[in-house]
Amino acid sequence: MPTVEQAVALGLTPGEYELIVEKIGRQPNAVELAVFSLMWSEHCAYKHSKKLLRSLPTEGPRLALGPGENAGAVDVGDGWVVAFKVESHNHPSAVEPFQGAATGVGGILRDIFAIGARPIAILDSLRFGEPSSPRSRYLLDHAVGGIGHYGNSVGVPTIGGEVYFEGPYEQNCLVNAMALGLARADSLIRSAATGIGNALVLFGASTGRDGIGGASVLASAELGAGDDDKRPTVQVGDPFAEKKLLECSLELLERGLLVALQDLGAAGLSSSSAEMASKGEVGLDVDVARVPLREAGMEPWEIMVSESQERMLCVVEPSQLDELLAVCEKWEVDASAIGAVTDTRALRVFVGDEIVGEMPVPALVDDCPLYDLTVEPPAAGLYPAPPPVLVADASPQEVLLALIAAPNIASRLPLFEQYDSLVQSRTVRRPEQADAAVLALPETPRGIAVSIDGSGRRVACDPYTGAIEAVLECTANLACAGAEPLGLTNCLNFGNPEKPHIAWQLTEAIRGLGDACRAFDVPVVGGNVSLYNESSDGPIYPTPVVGIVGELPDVARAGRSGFTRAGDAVALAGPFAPSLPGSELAKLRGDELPAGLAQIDVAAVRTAQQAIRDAVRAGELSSAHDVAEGGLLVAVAESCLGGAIGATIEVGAGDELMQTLFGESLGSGFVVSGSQDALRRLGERVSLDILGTVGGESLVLTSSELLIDVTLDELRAAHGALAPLFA
Amino acid sequence: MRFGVVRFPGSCDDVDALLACQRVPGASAQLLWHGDADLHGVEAVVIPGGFSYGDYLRVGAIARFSPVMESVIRFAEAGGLVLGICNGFQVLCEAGLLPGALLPNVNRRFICRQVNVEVVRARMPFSADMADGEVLSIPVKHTSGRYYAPAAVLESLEADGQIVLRYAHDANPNGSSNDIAGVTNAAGNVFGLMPHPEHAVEPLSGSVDGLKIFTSMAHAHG
Amino acid sequence: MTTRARVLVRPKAGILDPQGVAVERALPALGFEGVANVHVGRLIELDIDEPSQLPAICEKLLANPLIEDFEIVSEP
Amino acid sequence: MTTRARVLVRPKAGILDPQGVAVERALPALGFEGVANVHVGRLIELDIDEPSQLPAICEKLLANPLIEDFEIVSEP
Ligand SMILES: Nc1ncnc2c1ncn2[C@@H]1O[C@H](COP(=O)(O)OP(=O)(O)O)[C@@H](O)[C@H]1O
Ligand SMILES: [Mg+2]
Repeated sequence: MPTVEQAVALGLTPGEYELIVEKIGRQPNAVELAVFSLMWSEHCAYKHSKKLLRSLPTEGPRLALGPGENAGAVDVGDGWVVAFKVESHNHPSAVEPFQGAATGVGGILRDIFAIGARPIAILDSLRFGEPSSPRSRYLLDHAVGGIGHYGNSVGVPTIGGEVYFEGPYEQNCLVNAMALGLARADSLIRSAATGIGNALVLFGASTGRDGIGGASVLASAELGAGDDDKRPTVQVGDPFAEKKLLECSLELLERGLLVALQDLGAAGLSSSSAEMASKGEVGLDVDVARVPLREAGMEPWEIMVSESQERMLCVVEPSQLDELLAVCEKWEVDASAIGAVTDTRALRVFVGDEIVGEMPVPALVDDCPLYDLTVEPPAAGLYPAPPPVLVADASPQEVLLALIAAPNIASRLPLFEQYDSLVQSRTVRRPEQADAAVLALPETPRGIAVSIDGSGRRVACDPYTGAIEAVLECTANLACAGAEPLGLTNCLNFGNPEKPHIAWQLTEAIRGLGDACRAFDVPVVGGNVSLYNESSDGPIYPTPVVGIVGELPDVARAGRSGFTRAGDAVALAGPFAPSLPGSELAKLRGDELPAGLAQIDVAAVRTAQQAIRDAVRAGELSSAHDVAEGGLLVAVAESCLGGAIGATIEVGAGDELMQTLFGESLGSGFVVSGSQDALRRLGERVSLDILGTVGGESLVLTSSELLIDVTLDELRAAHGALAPLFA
Repeated sequence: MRFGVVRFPGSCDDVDALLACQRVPGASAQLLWHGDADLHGVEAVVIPGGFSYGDYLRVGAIARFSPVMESVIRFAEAGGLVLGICNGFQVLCEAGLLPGALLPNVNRRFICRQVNVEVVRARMPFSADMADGEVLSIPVKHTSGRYYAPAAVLESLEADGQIVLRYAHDANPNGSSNDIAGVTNAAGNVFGLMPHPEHAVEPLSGSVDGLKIFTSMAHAHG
Repeated sequence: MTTRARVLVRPKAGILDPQGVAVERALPALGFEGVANVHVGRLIELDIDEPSQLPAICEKLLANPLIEDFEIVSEP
Repeated sequence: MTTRARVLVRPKAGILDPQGVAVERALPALGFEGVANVHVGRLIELDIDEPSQLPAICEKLLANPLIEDFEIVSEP
């Protein structure tokens, strides 16, 4: 029998161990303890976040599938739903960035097709230390390579994403991946195992020792010295196997052969079988002797917790088993019946006829204790001021060029060119064409738009307002494309929640997220939590990443972020109240993070975004681009670069000049261009200042005197600052 | 015109190619399963893009041995029109239906980019609807697209007019010899190219230049 | 003095080798039976002034020690 | 009887090998000087019942003779 000490080494507390003994009425054996330790890990049980997550709104008129299944989904009309979810693969990526990021993509794709949706898009959300650090460059290069390798090979376009570079991610990078899928509403499949006597079939890759201990060790422990001994657990992805698995799963579904379907993710067979049994309120018998193995001599507990990739589990009626196996054979996917649905409400593990573990399913899935957090706002700043890279008295032109070249603002083209954004022939707006990616839907003029956003530094300044800003920036991106938000997914990347200051960040951020969602009537359809993102240097910036899917009535009118027509008027629209503290310029100057951001009138922002969206949908605007990092002038410069055309603008003089030009308030300001008449009509619905005119080969700014005159070529050169990282 | 689009395990742009073929007026298109040697009477074969067999070992190396390829080889030898796009181009080179080979891009990375390609030789079966010197905007997306052939082969390709498409000035994304983007066999009935014409057939995508390759095939077939 | 050296990099035992699996699956279709345990790795050949540096180069650059083993072989 | 065999596949001389170039370029930054003529190829290891088939397997599948040379080495 394993000891309490071993249970603790597996990540359980002594109290949790006692509770397990109580629940099963005896001491757990090795198989049972391995399974419990994973099912009761932070990763599977959400024991430090579940209570908080319950405060998020999960109802909405267009909701098709809420949190709880492998992915959530929204109704996009004509009987179609779009499923989506974002998930973290931070710690595996810190250990082995190429495979970590690749398997992160593989995992989120399986969540999508596990509910019967065909994956149609991937987005990535990345955080690294400053690119001046060789380690950050290595992580960036390999994570991007891994995402591209997997997504490109499986034939799902990667249509968007985001990347930020900040010191606090130096030792703990973030790699979050989001996927979208398309399905007929009536053909979604659930993961609930039902039908006593039905067969349980494992199909896909064989099982090896990959990721053994991964879920409890890699996903829930702080990284630090001695990481090397965690390394043999690295999982390697095989996108070719995933592609076959995907096509095979969808064909099984189409032929009506599946009673239930579930992917194998963290904690492998343990969590997938326990979840299926729990949802169906049944028991499951699993014979590990029938699991195809890649390595000799694997122990039963190893088979139960292996995180080998590219595997699925399904329930099938015995009479249909042969047909199911034939479809798997056609796709060259190995499949084997490994067990059966029972009425025992227990997960029973067998080796042949011998029973080697028996655990009540409710104990595994529902009985892990949920903890209240001890919350305390920090008395002083948690994060050091960033190192200054720009002198305080730099001229507006110097500031503009420095910002345009700053790692957080420079063009992401060297990243997204490594991703296939076109496969599947739905892409209407690719990266850098619009603020949100836009996909056409089948057999209709309608389409969807999607964006993923979240600035950890802003959240570090003010977790409540920063989280609201993440939502607003995302909805602003959708508005610029002409899309109305339908549903939201999120990934909460935070430090150790057992520390009161981190607990405060988490609590405040979730409160902000919930308030923003309610203000926008957008339900949270699902998400993911990644805690303990800390290193010896301290915690990461608190980083809630928000992904929103919206709809457009007419994809042919999807918005563009770049100016398109010489002679158009340029305006700033929206209740934009820029401020410098916490801005990208403040970072370049090396300013301390402020304790708090300016409050936002969310209702006013929503009204403004609706006006922008309506104007885009009506075809009134030539371009629309939200004012984000770097402020107004950076947004104007981005619109120039996006359309390869200059602009001449004028702003009022005054003491506040730098704040006007470079101050930030995410999601509330928009740089729009169009005819004078169109902008006047927009001005009737939202506050709007005409700034100048589109045209020429330069960006020219005057404010009583000539302040800026830079050519497009100069801007383009500065904006290309990330290219050398991928030379 | 009845197009057949081959589907290997790991094909990704098969449905895209199918949809592109179906845009050709009067044409129909169907998928051809790799394990089925029967071409089901199609009048032209498209080997689509993707990562057949994961592109493991060497791009296109494993796919060329599938049952359907045996039939495609016979079909090509009998004069049938065969178009290979990206991974399909790689497969046709490996199968010996086209000269040369495709090597890893000079920058070793996957590149997804809209590029300009110049029509070097119009009025061929795959360029019937184009004019010499015309510039087409078509995306590339690949990791191994650097066309290579020994110097003597390159010379004869140039001399015999087998080079149909070249990357426009400064647009060579991968280091291909002589900026070659697409070549035919000596008989002119087998054509391989790295750019993806099936991703330039819909106005919403920004370009419809790629459709000309599919309509050319239909016209050449008569 | 320069030495020509050869480094073999192979997937670590137990680590998934998708390429090896794909090759093994393909061979019967080509009419070759009786081939098993196929593994695909990398071969690196180079000229080096100080061969004593080679193990360090392998660990830092040529192989990924998390998922790969390397072997340095001297030229015949 | 099964034989373990090793096949080395290398890019043909004269054809640009970007991987080799990349390795060569990366080394000085890691503090390793004096490395040149780096080439990256493939290593294939397999168990084979009839080793006499190996040359044919190499020519048909494991190497592309237009761009690659192969070498069959017996196990030590
Ligand atoms: N990591 C990434 N992967 C893929 N696309 C990215 C990534 N980062 C940024 N992009 C794309 O680059 C464009 C500009 O990114 P960004 O400046 O972050 O936009 P925004 O500020 O509007 O969110 C967008 O189209 C975005 O989807
Ligand atoms: Mg934006």
